[in-house]
Amino acid sequence: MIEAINEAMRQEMERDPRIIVLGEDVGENGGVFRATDGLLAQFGEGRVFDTPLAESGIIGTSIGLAINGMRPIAEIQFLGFVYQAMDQLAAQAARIRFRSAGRFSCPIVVRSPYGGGVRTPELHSDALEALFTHSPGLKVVMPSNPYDAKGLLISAIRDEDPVLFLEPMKLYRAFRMEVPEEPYTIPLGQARVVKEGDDVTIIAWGATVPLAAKVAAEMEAKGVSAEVIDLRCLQPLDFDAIIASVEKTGRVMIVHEAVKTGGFGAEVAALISERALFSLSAPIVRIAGYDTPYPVPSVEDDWLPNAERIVEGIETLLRY
Amino acid sequence: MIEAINEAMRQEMERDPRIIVLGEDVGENGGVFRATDGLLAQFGEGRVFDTPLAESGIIGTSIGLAINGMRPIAEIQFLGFVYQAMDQLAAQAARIRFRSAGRFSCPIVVRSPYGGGVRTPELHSDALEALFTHSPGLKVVMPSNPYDAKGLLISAIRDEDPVLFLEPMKLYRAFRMEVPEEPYTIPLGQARVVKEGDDVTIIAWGATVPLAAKVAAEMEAKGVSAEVIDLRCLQPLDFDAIIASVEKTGRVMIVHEAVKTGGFGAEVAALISERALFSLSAPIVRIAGYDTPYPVPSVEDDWLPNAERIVEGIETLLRY
Amino acid sequence: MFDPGKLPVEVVQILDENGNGDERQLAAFSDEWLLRAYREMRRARVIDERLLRMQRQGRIGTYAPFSGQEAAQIGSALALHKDDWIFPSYREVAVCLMHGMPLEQFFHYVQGRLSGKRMPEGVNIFPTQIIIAAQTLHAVGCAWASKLKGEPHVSVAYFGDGATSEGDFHEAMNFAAVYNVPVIFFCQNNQYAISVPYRKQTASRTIAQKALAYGMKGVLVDGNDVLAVYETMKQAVEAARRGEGPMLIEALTYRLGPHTTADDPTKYRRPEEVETWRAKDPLRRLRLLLERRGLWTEAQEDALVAQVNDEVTAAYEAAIASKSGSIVDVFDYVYSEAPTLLAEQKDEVMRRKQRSGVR
Amino acid sequence: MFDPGKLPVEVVQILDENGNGDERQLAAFSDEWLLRAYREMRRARVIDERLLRMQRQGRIGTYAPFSGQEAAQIGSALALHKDDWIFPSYREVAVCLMHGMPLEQFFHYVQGRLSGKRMPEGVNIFPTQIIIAAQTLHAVGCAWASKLKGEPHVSVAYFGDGATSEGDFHEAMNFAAVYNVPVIFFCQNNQYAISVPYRKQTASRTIAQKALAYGMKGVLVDGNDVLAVYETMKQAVEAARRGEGPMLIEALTYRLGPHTTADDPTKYRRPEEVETWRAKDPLRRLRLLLERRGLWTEAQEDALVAQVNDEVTAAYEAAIASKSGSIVDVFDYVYSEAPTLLAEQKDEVMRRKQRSGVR
Ligand SMILES: Cc1ncc(C[n+]2csc(CCOP(=O)(O)OP(=O)(O)O)c2C)c(N)n1
Ligand SMILES: Cc1ncc(C[n+]2csc(CCOP(=O)(O)OP(=O)(O)O)c2C)c(N)n1
Ligand SMILES: [Mg+2]
Ligand SMILES: [Mg+2]
Repeated sequence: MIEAINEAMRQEMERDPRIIVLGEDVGENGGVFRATDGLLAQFGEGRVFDTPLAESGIIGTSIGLAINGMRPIAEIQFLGFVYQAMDQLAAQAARIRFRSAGRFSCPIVVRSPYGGGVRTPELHSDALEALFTHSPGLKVVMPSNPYDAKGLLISAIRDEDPVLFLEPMKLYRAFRMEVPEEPYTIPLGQARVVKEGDDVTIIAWGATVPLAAKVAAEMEAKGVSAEVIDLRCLQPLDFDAIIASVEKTGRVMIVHEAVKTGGFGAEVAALISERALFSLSAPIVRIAGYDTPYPVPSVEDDWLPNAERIVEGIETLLRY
Repeated sequence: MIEAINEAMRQEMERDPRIIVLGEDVGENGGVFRATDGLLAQFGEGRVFDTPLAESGIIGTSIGLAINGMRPIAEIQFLGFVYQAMDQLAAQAARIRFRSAGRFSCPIVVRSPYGGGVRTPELHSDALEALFTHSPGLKVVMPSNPYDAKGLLISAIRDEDPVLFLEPMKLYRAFRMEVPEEPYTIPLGQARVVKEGDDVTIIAWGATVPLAAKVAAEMEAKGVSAEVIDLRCLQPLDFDAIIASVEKTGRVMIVHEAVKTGGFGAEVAALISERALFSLSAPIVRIAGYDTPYPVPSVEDDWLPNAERIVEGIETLLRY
Repeated sequence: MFDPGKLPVEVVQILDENGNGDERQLAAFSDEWLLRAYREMRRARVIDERLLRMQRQGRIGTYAPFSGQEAAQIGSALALHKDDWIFPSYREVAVCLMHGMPLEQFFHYVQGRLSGKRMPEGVNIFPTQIIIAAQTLHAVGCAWASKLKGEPHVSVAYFGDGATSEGDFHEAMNFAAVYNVPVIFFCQNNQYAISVPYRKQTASRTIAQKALAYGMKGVLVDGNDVLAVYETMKQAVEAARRGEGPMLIEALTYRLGPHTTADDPTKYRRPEEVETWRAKDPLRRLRLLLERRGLWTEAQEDALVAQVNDEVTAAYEAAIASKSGSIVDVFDYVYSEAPTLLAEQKDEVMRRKQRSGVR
Repeated sequence: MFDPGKLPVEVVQILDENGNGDERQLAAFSDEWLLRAYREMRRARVIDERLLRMQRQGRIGTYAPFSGQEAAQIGSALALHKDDWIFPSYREVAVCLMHGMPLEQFFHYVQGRLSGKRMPEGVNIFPTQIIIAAQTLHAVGCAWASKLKGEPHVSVAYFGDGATSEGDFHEAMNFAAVYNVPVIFFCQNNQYAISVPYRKQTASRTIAQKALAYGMKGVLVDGNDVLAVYETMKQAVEAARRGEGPMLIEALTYRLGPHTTADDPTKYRRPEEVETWRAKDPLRRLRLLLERRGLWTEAQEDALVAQVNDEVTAAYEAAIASKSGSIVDVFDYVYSEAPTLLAEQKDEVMRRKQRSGVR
């Protein structure tokens, strides 16, 4: 996946000279995960910038760059550090169009690795997407595989609105997958049915998609037909895809890494209970991080949604 | 309500010399809403501090004060400015206990006015409680009347955890209500049934409670019996009170000022669809701010939940 | 040891409180220029006073007056080119008017209309910033873009003494110096952040010296001396245009009125203090100079005041007469295209509007 | 005009790279003190090297080595009293060990156990901060509390060159100076923030001069000279204890190893640069002095190294042998008392644990 992300940026930078890349360690070092590897060498010091260590500064200057004609791709080194830039993201970038009644727009992409399972220190694994889906004006994209990552990132870069592009760190090197060499786009706001099924709908995004898909495949052998939907984008949200599946299966599970309370899963469940209540034959199940700070490496696997918990959840759903 | 808040602080400061008050303009000026009026005069420069203009600084130093034995009450002048302190609140204060495996705790109270309807400039009216209910380690309290404000604030001050105390600006001077002179507490995590009813449950907190109560009273005349629940605290949440009412009425409306998507209403709806699904005889209705930045004064009354929208929502619920 | 007690402090001043100055320095300013500066400052003061009054009458919403700061605002704005970019806070009304904001638009703004937020195309003023110091970073980014594009424009961040305490100010100064971009940090030190006086805001003797933390140059200027402000700003702007990078300017001034119309300054400052500063009024000293040179009369003054008053009335009436936006418009400025769920909300609102008729 | 180009820059140094120094200044340090400083630095280096090796062997998690920075860490920690407060980042392992952190506990930490987060009662070290510069504000608050309570303790914020770019550093410096609290800002300028070199971090020639922005004193010290660091720190701490307020100390040093075990420094710096700094090694120069004075022999060195190696092995084994916590514990440290919904989650986890047996 990391190569797909790198390629998307490289190809877009070749296409559009207004695109620049900035962030901590994105230059010489090529990013702590090598997402920006080679970009400095190819595009030079006028396009790729190692910034001082200041997240609000990175996003705040990106806004100024964007309103004056550039197309910045900013990196927040780990999503846990985004709290430092909350004002610039949620109160500034998100509201530029509104604040200027359309005179200015703010086409920036903020990339950031997120998610657990890789034994990081504190605040390197938090899934904080729900802070941004509650911030109108921002788009939130969360790919789950290399193919989508490339197509969605290119779309994000070409989008006229600020896009938060959250990359599941655990999946950076988890795949061998052929990704088309030429640039391509995937529209923001279209979910993908990963696997069709009739008994249960599993809704996931980012890091939990491969997990859900794996469990669904295993359940198939046990005679349970689970449909897996990868939202890909939380804002805009492909609500039709959700409803269509819920109407078919009547049983819904939502799986995300963020802490449960107030996670985006709550919004999905609320929307379903608002618009497809009578299609439900079982209570909605959310499998999510527990309502604690992201824990220490030695116990994180028990904290994160895992196969055991998903199977349990499916069993619960099928009991109805 | 502002007097009740002032009195709670004054009485607690008299009781406990470790309590100090800090924030922008809380000293000489007594706060932009006069919440801290008279405190500097009574307690002196060693207890009440006008701080430099820096929200992260206010919360960050409060943390240091708290771990070294003080009990700071910090003011964020308007909740829209809290974005600047997100890291210190959600990643620092909230996690001190966890990060030190219980060695340290962080008993601070962060007071902040929030909410609309009073013709403020941009970012002075945002309801951002959902950012904090998604941040484990924080408690979130939102009073809706002077009596509760005093009792809840005293509880918050005595609490061992960091508490965000959000005061509906619009209600600061909206009441004439007798409040007991002596100090009293209201436990954090207990909802209040504002009005009993059988047909519909209206769940609200903070600024929308009096509105919901007013509409409910009017509907009574039209033969609709609405139960109104004031959550008072979002974290800890009195979930039993919600379930009890839902089981009785089967029809639920949630009313909050925050933008709808990802608001705390989503969590309440999700919890209900998880635990009381089969008690529901109608889809859950959420009346909330629209999914836009908080708008300009000239149109804010049409943006906020209002009586018209609540009545519409009740009618929808009763159609089932 | 870096000891702040040992830093020499100089204040740039050309025209003193009584309108006197070094003749050689004064000679650099043409009569025309002096008249223009005075006229603009007087216009600004009249507008400010009218707005304050209109707010008291309930005709406009909360307003943050700038009386006392005209020299800082007009002097700095006069040194700019139309293509330069301005990043104002709520108090830079005079700057914005000088830089092309139509007065009528400002009335839309203070009446809380969405239309008040849209600067006309070609006017390079960023929307008024409410979050203290957040605009300083935008100015740096904008200047950075100018540099990358090879355009000669300068960006100016306007902010107050209080703003220097925010983390964003610090990050902006640091980025600006590291990337050596053409941005001017223009601080109006009006001695107060709402009720908080300078000495509680920072232990630094001046704001200008804060530039040293970033390897940047800082200048302290008498902010009530429009000549000194203009001259300082012009040099900074020219240096930035030549690629010499950013500069911090501290204009020492005073907010004669309340913080905003919602504020009662008698809670936190004594009338004597205000009087001391009234004696340093920026308009008074320039008028004394003009009068001494025989360039200005009471009659001219009265004519100008009357003319500006008419201008204000006309702008106000035009604003009132124009159609006020409705809640429906709000949905159009969130994304380039409204996502489905947002479009549904817009429909809901439109249905409700139609049903209840235009309100 | 405040011109950073005109600031005189001095570096405090007592012992030069070859272990020489002004004899009068050296006379202030007893043999005992010199031996202690050397032993502590050597101990720290051995521990650091062992930890690095153990990480490569997969015995512990990600680790941020500090080799090269021993003089800065040990020298500053030696100047503190046990009751003083320390607010470290991830790299201050030597500081924490000096200030009372048991080595075994650090193994719990790097093995990613919850128990690794709990300092023993009475050890005034705040949990390791991951968010760059966030701890500087906590240190200021803590010092402020000491001042309010009339206690003589000093708080020390430790951080790196990169941290000075964050808004929190700025706000902390400003609050500290405004309230004149007993806090020391101790910056180890090790030339890099991960891969970003000093010159890309700030355009300021020194970090010490950043103090001027806050009306605070700043000192630049040779961070590889343990004598100079100790002396500078001692003076700052004593001044703070006397109520003279905060100070910023910049210790000029170098990170000889990678940023963390996940980092490959050859991507961004040349070996020659590292070699230049190896010649300035803080241990080497003090050892030269000790040897010249006949205070230290190869045999003593070997014995010390062997002893510390045994200490490390013992601590590691004790950590391994002690029971590892489980997911269940996590729920106990969120609130003083778990709210209902959280308690339910804990129950769910316990049920699952029981069902699947102890894993
Ligand atoms: C981040 C933030 N914090 C607090 C406020 C509230 N506030 C509005 S103006 C002001 C004082 C600003 O002082 P200064 O920067 O000196 O500018 P002045 O008003 O004097 O022009 C404060 C505290 C705000 N708007 N934004
Ligand atoms: C707020 C924040 N941003 C980014 C990071 C990622 N990060 C960890 S260490 C580091 C470099 C820190 O450099 P410096 O302050 O010089 O300390 P050093 O590592 O050199 O000791 C960065 C960017 C972080 N931990 N926190
Ligand atoms: Mg001011
Ligand atoms: Mg460093």
